[in-house]
Amino acid sequence: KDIVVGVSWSNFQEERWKTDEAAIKTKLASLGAKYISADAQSNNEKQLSDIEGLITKGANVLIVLAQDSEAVLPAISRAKAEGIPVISYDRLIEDPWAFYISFDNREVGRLQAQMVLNTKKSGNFAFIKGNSADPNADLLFAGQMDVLGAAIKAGTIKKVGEQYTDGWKPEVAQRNMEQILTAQNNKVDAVVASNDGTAGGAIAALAGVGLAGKVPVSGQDADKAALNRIARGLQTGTVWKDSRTLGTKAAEIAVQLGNGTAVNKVTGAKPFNGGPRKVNVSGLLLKPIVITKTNLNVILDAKWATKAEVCAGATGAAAPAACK
Amino acid sequence: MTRTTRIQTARGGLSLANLQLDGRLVFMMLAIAGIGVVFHLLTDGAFLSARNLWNLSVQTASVGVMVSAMVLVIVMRHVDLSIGSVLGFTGMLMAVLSARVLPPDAWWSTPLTLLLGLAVGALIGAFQGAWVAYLGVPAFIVTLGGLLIYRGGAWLLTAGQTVAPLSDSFQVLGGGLSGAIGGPLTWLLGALALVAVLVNDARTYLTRQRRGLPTRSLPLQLLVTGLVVLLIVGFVEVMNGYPDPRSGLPRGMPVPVLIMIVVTLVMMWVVRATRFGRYVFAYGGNPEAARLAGINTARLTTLVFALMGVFAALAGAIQTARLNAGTNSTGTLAELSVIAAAVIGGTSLSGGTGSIPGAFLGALLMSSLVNGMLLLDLPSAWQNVVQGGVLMVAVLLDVIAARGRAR
Amino acid sequence: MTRTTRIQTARGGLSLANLQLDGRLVFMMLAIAGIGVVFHLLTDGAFLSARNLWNLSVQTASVGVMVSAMVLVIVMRHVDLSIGSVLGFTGMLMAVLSARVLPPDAWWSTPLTLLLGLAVGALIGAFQGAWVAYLGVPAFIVTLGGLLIYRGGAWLLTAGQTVAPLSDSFQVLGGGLSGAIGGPLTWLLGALALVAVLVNDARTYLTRQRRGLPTRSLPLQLLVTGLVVLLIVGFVEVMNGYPDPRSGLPRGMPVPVLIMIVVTLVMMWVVRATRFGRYVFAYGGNPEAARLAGINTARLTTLVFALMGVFAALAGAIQTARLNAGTNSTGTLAELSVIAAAVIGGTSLSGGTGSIPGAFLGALLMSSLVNGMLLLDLPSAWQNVVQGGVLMVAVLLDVIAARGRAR
Amino acid sequence: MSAPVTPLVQMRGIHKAFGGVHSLQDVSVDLYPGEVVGLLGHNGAGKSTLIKVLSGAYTPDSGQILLDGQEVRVTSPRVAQAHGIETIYQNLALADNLDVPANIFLGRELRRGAALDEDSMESAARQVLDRLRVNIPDLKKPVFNFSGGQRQSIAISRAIHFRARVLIMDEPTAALGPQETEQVNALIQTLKQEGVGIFLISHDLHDVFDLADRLTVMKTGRVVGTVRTRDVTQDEVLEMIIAGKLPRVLTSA
Amino acid sequence: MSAPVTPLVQMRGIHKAFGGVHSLQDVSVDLYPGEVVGLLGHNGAGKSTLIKVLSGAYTPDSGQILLDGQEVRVTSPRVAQAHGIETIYQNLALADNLDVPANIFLGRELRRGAALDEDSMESAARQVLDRLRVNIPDLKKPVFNFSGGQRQSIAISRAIHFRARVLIMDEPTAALGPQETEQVNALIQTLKQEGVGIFLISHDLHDVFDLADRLTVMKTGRVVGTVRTRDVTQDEVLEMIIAGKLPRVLTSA
Ligand SMILES: Nc1ncnc2c1ncn2[C@@H]1O[C@H](COP(=O)(O)OP(=O)(O)OP(=O)(O)O)[C@@H](O)[C@H]1O
Ligand SMILES: Nc1ncnc2c1ncn2[C@@H]1O[C@H](COP(=O)(O)OP(=O)(O)OP(=O)(O)O)[C@@H](O)[C@H]1O
Ligand SMILES: O[C@@H]1[C@@H](O)[C@H](O)OC[C@H]1O
Ligand SMILES: [Mg+2]
Ligand SMILES: [Mg+2]
Repeated sequence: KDIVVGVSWSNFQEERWKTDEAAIKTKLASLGAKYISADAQSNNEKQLSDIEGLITKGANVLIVLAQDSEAVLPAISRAKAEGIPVISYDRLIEDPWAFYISFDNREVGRLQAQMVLNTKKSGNFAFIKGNSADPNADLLFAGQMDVLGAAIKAGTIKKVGEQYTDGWKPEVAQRNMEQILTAQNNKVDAVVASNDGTAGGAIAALAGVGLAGKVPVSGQDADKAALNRIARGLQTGTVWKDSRTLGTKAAEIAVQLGNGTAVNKVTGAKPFNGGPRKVNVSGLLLKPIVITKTNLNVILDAKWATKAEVCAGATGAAAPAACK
Repeated sequence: MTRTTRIQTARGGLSLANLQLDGRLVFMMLAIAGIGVVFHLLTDGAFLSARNLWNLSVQTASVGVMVSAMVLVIVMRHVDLSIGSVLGFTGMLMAVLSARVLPPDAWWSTPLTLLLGLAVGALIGAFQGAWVAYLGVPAFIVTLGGLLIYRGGAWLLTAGQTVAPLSDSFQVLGGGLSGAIGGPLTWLLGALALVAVLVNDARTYLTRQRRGLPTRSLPLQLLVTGLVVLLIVGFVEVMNGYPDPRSGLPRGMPVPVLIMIVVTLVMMWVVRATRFGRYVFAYGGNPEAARLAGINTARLTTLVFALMGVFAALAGAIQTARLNAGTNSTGTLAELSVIAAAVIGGTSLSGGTGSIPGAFLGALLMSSLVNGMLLLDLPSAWQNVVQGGVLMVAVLLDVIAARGRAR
Repeated sequence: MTRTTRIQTARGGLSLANLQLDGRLVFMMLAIAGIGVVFHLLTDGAFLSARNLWNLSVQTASVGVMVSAMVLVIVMRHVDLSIGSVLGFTGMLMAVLSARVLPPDAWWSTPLTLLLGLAVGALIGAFQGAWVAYLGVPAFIVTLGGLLIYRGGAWLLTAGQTVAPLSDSFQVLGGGLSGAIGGPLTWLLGALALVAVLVNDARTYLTRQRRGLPTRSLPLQLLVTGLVVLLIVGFVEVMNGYPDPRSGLPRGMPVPVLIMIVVTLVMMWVVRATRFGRYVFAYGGNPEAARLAGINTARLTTLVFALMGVFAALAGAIQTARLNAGTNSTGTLAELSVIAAAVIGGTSLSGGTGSIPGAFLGALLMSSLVNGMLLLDLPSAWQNVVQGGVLMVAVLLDVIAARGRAR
Repeated sequence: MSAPVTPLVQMRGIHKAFGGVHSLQDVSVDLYPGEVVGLLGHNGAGKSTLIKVLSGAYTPDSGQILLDGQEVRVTSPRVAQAHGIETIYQNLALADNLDVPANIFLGRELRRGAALDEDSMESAARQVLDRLRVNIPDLKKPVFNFSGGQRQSIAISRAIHFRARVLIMDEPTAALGPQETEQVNALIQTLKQEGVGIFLISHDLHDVFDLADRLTVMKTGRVVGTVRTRDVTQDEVLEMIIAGKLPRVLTSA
Repeated sequence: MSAPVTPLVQMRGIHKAFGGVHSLQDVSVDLYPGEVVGLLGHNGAGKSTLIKVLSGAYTPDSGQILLDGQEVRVTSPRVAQAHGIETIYQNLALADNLDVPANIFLGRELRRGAALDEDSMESAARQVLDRLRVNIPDLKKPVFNFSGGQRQSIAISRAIHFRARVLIMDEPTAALGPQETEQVNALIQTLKQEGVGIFLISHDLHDVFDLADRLTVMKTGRVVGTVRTRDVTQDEVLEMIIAGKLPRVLTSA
């Protein structure tokens, strides 16, 4: 039978998702499967309709990037009722019917905290969290706390500001950061930003008081603008979830599932129960990579971004090795 | 400047007017049909499949429920920006009640949950309405305040956590796998509707003829009645054309769709045939005249906002049940869709003009667009562009058609 | 139903009216001052520090620029929902021009970028205005279409990618480290403003007295002029009170704030003293009367929307420069803040009433609230709740005060 | 028509100011059953403001209103209606988006069960309009685009269809044609016979002299004086309106 | 005033219908310089619709308009104004939120440089209102709350302040007091002397007979006939209005 893979995206606002999509599309094409998709534009309700629509259009395997991992469950049960296999992509869906493939978001949070901690062991830390309506924002923050919680309890690290960022919007992150800086009279030693967009906003605020490059800032997604900031020494690092690998793997697994493979028989599948409700699912967890100034070459070698994009404006002695 | 009116006027010529149908409604139905056919062709038949139409009807329900109260709000020259947040807040509240507070198995849990949710919606609405009516604060500000407050409130109820799963009986409200009334009941309701239409049309025709009031000619009347009959039968067929994947039996009408239809019919009657509806329109046409006529306009305003709150809560129940989860983002930006549906359906933001069936069709038009666009597999940025364009063009055509009708 | 008017009336008694000041403006300034003092106490003096006020002024700039055109749009009984998307689209366009297309070092790159951005904004606005004016499609629909289209467009320009960094000269528009005019220039502008106020007040006073028109009593006039002088000096002090961290020298007025002030002053003049402004209000008061008076109302509408587009693009330049990046989400929901600022500032959605300085103060009030709550590091859900509540109460107090003034 | 009967309406010492403009200052008038009192005065004299105080549209700053000798507080148009006071406003106060029967019955719709009885309202509206000899092609159209006189007739029908004890008519025939005006004048005579008390504001001295028993003349918010119609000539009244004082020969009625 | 002079205005065979209602059917009227033509007819006869066609407010469905013998297409009020046609509309057409000078000068503001010259407009407004003897306490208030007569005076001032060749007055004195009406009538006489052509719509037969040279009577959208005022009595005209036909003794002028 023809395999039609329906992908339900939660949104396309962050630039990474286009990369994920390209990877999935390419792989599916090479495997002779058809790709159809829908974009929920950050809206739970729309995601339900989207999945209904994808099924209507003939999808016989689903890849779901959940906007809300709980609120998407009714769609999963519908798929299950019709015998359509589901892959929960990037964000965990706690239903054994769904195969989980991801970079662990809590782990991403841990890495973000760690990269900052590597440069600043103590002092005033500001937290620029994600969108309050996006459960990932809380997962990331939880991961960050896994690493920093003890030091915060002990008092070596002081939390000076913790703000959600409406819609993950950089301009909001910028304003929030400005106010934290004002309230602390610039005494902010590190910024844990939850993705590259918000990191950009925070760095713009730091730049306004001449602190850009002097205060460590984390991120994730390896957006091109962020990689360039890393090269220019403005951002400490980013958590790179090579979404091409993720996408490619997801496409492969989709075809396997579509051909009738059971979720626990998928190549490389491991049981996973690390979700909040401890549901047992089969899954495949990929390792996110921390990119900092020192290993920018990894990005270039992987052809994730071009040297021109990463290194623009990064010249002189301070320029990272990868740019020389 | 062009005013559309609720009241049909011209009688000569072989035109819509001659059919004594509301030209706008007919136009909108044609527009929706047109969109449907285009999508149908573009999607190789997926759009007009029973399955998709069934889904489309559920997707329309939440906006469809709210829009009829929004028409009243806008006719009264106000606006309610808070409904998305009220939907989210009451939805979250009901989720908490259903999943955490009340016993999931007791038969009274779901009715009580719903009742409390609707009551809170009514209170919020009445409170906002009272600010507008008695304190004289513009509705835009009051409900913008409400938008912020109840969105914050939805988050605070559970510190942002999603609440799931809900009790089985509550989920019925959402039209999921067990949320439809089944084939036989759907047929029964359809048959009842048929009888009602036939009896009513016949009675109206005969009374008007007896009293010497103008009527449609007999063949025309038969044509119109026939079309309505066809619509009902078609609707029932669609609802029963989508089988439950587990049993293979027809699902029948989904509960939220039933709710939407009941709400719409009741509200149509309220607007056409009750003092309340009359006063809402009188106020919209000339607030001062309504006051001078002895109407208690402040109470009227409060009531209308309370009704809006109730319907927002009802939509909250539907959405929450459909998601089988209370999330703090549920209903975000719903106000925009609802206001847009009302305006597309011929409600004028300057007050005094509006139609419940028009608004219902407006909601259907919007959700058809979104639904169909999805089936087309356009990138979402292009979907936005196309959706914006189609919206503008559809209303433009309507404006042009209305101008033609006025001639 | 209470109409506020642009024209001051009463003259007796020892009241605001006696000062011949606009009561609403005075009230709003008091409200902002009150909010300021409360936050000042709650934040141990951080709120009213030069540094925070400097930041606050930059944070207000983008809404502050757009709101004056929105006042005109709303006075004309329309609304523009597309501005957030137009801001995003033009901002992204300018980012692409600045970062990728034009040579970053050529002196003409930034002026050309800005010019193209503003021109595109004007075109989009004029196009939407023409749909409203010549085709008769409600502005709500046209600009809702625009909201969808240009948000999609912003994404499509770079397939969703963030464009950064921008050229140094473009960044000046954003008020960052190098985006302020410095201490001396700020003093110069302040001094010019002082001279202008003194000369103007004196001249008006003398002419009116000569012509036998009613004037303020001399001490009162001195008091009013004195207050304005104080305001200007205080403003300059604040702008120069926040040093550049590199040099320790005063930063002076940020460029976006300068833009906002110029826009606001020009628009105040346009509304008060030009035919264009007069016609906008006449149309808002009675569209038919404006047409019958021989005003080309369709062209007027188109112009006003074009102006709105230009200012949205200007805000797009400011936001993009400030962030030093073009992102596809820039400006999302800006329409809501801008409309809210206008309405808080006394612009009535039913048309015919509005004030540019009022709207400016509305924008300031909103951004002060957000700014202060962030200093307190309130959780964002509580921020929403407090913001909603303060909004409602502030406008309520204003409504009550206005009722008192009407007595 | 004097001493023994209690006046239907007594307004005493009414003051009303709008933001500095004193529209009414110490105005007192009264009205007996079956009497027509003409209210005269230059434009802006305060006639409409005065009757809006009586009809509940405005609350006075000070002063008293007595109906049948009892003080009442007419806080809203509802209250006035409940006391049998019906008003034809100068600006008509029609809901432009509604049709003719809806306007005539606004606030007092006929019903069958819970539902509006449109048909009965339509035929009742037709009747009262016929009585005024007004030509309205289609009652079921919104009144927005009707001609000035047609709109005025609808406002008149509104007020006369319901049994009023006090009828306030603010320039009711200003926009009416000669024949239509005749009808309204005849109607006033009939209502008067039936014991209704009528305040009639009009600039047409000729008509007022035909209809009114007494005349109250106002100038810039004050009452110049009240006279019995049969005691004065049109020229004397004109002088009162213009000069703002009682001609020497007259005393207030 | 007949053959050799070209008429200022000729309207020929004008038709206008609104969604089925035929407001004007084959209406023809003309107007000579220095002439006052009275337009009479029952309420809803089509008088206002006719003059709105001439003033550019409505476009006719068919028919011709000639000014000075030349056909013109009066597609908008702008065009009418450019041809020297000024109109006082029955519903006044004021911008309620603007003050008195702003309304009087709307569309033709006085300026100093690019800026409005408020002071000059205010004193000019004061002058023209004084000419009408109207009492308006504060010119700088929005006209929203002004009395009916005050508002009408403002509308009249609007039209007469600018040099008109053709003046259209749709019931200009309906809301005016006796003295104010006198002033307007005097004004009409003056303008007539100056050669202005005037269409005067009024229900006051008395005034119309004093002022008009010719009378055109309309009924349900058609012209009943046009007569010279000096050839007829008021009763004959009344019969034309009511019965809708020319009295046997008369022929059209
Ligand atoms: N709501 C209001 N606000 C402010 N001023 C008002 C208001 N109502 C009336 N006025 C003023 O009060 C005065 C009296 O107005 P009113 O309408 O009572 O006059 P009137 O005698 O009815 O005149 P007319 O014969 O022209 O109808 C006028 O100067 C008018 O401008
Ligand atoms: N815009 C419109 N839409 C629909 N019908 C209209 C419109 N304007 C006028 N009419 C109708 O046309 C007819 C003529 O109206 P018009 O206003 O010309 O009468 P008129 O002679 O001026 O009457 P009046 O003496 O009452 O002012 C009326 O029946 C009216 O209802
Ligand atoms: O990668 C991030 C994703 O995990 C989060 O959910 O949304 C924002 C993205 O930056
Ligand atoms: Mg009056
Ligand atoms: Mg007329």
